[in-house]
Amino acid sequence: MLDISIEIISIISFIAGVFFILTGSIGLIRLPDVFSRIHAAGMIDTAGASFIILGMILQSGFSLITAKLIFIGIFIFFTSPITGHVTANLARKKGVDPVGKTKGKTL
Amino acid sequence: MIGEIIINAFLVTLMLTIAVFIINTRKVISTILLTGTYSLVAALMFVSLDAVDVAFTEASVGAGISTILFLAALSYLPKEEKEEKFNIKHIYAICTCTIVAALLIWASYDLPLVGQLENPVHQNLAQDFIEGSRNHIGIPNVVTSILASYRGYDTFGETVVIYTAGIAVLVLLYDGVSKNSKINKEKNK
Amino acid sequence: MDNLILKVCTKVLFTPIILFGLYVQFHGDFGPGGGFQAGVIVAAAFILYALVFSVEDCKVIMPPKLNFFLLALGAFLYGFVGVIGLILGDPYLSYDVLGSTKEAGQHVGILLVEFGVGLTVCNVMISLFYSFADFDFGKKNND
Amino acid sequence: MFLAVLIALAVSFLLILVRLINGKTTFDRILAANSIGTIIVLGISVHGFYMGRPEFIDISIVYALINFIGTVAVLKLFDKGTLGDK
Repeated sequence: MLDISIEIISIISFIAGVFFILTGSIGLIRLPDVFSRIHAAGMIDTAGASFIILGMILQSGFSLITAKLIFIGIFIFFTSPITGHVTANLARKKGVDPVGKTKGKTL
Repeated sequence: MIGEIIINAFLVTLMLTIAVFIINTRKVISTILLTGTYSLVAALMFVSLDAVDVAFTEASVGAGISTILFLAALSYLPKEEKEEKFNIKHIYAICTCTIVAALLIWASYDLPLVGQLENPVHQNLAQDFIEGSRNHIGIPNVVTSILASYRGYDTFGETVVIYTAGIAVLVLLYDGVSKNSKINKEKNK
Repeated sequence: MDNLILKVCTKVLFTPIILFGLYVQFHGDFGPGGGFQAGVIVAAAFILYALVFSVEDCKVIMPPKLNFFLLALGAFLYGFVGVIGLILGDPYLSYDVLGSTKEAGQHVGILLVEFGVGLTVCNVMISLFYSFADFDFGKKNND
Repeated sequence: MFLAVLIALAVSFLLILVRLINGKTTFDRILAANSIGTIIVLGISVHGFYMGRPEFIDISIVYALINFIGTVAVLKLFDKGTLGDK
């Protein structure tokens, strides 16, 4: 019973992770400027990666691999938003303007 | 089995695509980013061929350190490649490449097929190494035992080559402690 | 780069990266890894420090003189392990006599040799980065 | 199940590769390269589970480190024009 429920939870988290990753990558193509694309990339790096890693943790049982997976999860969860922040900072500093509601008009 | 073939075919196609785009881009920075991605896909290829140590080296050296060193070298280079018109030099280059590629493909017919059990590679030494690594050396990772023990002379040679290369670069580029550095200023006080 | 968040993150990550490098170094007998990869990972930690703070700050925690000394020490260690075997009456670079049994000797020998490789690779990478980052010949020509 | 996740990762890899190749500004390219790094970190670990050899996770950790350092290096190159102090 416990095995089946763990399996189901891991499948659900895989599905959630894949959903977030696909949404993020579509957003990375569709969204208009750097700043909104950072939002899409952040979706891939935090929600998608965390859910898929959660699914793998549930699959692997309890071993050294679980610890390594948690390490990867924490690492990605902290470093990717920081790179996003620095990218946004630098893009603003270098004069990339955010696109407003009407296309072509900058804020 | 089919899953493996799909993965390998996908990776090879991806490597080809990235290589074509590397040739086409004129901006040096995108070339470097794409080269990093290329080495990553090569690392994935090694993962799917079960060569863990090679994949490890490719991911750390090919995608990591060499990208950073390329970037460090880029700051001394022009940012964009010059567009060149098609001229006689290109024809020479195309001829040379075609002839060399044809020779290599011709020579590859003499090689045994990849992954066959009756290849000479698997007949003579490999069995000894795998059994010796378990019984004589007592290490599960055969790559490490071959690298450090059976082929210790080769690895010593490699280490000395890395050492020599490092010394050579230092002799060429390193100009001592630069004049406005903190260490030197403290010394002068 | 003057970014406080990045600086704090680098300070937090510096030690775990070196710890992971040491794990790869000494776990190479049982899993993937070895001296070469570990050297690159440890060098990456120092390069990250040099990128986020400055090369001069990195030269305080890894002075060039220590760097050159360790660079030579790694290759020396490899050769010296072989010479110990030679003195104890075995061929060069055969580690059987280093421990009480043959297997223990091989273990000690492989561990020391990999450590030598790691030391050399790590310090070659750091010194390459120092010389590339500090080299200002091209800059003078451009100005 | 793992194969399905791998295929989804491959699809999103291709989508992000489009952004990497024809990104308008260089910051788009940097973002795309960073995301591709994350996708590949996940891909290597899922592939390890798919093949039944989870030792591959060490490679993912290394790549997660290297990806961060590479992105910081590219950003510094854009900020200062050089990786050193001068």
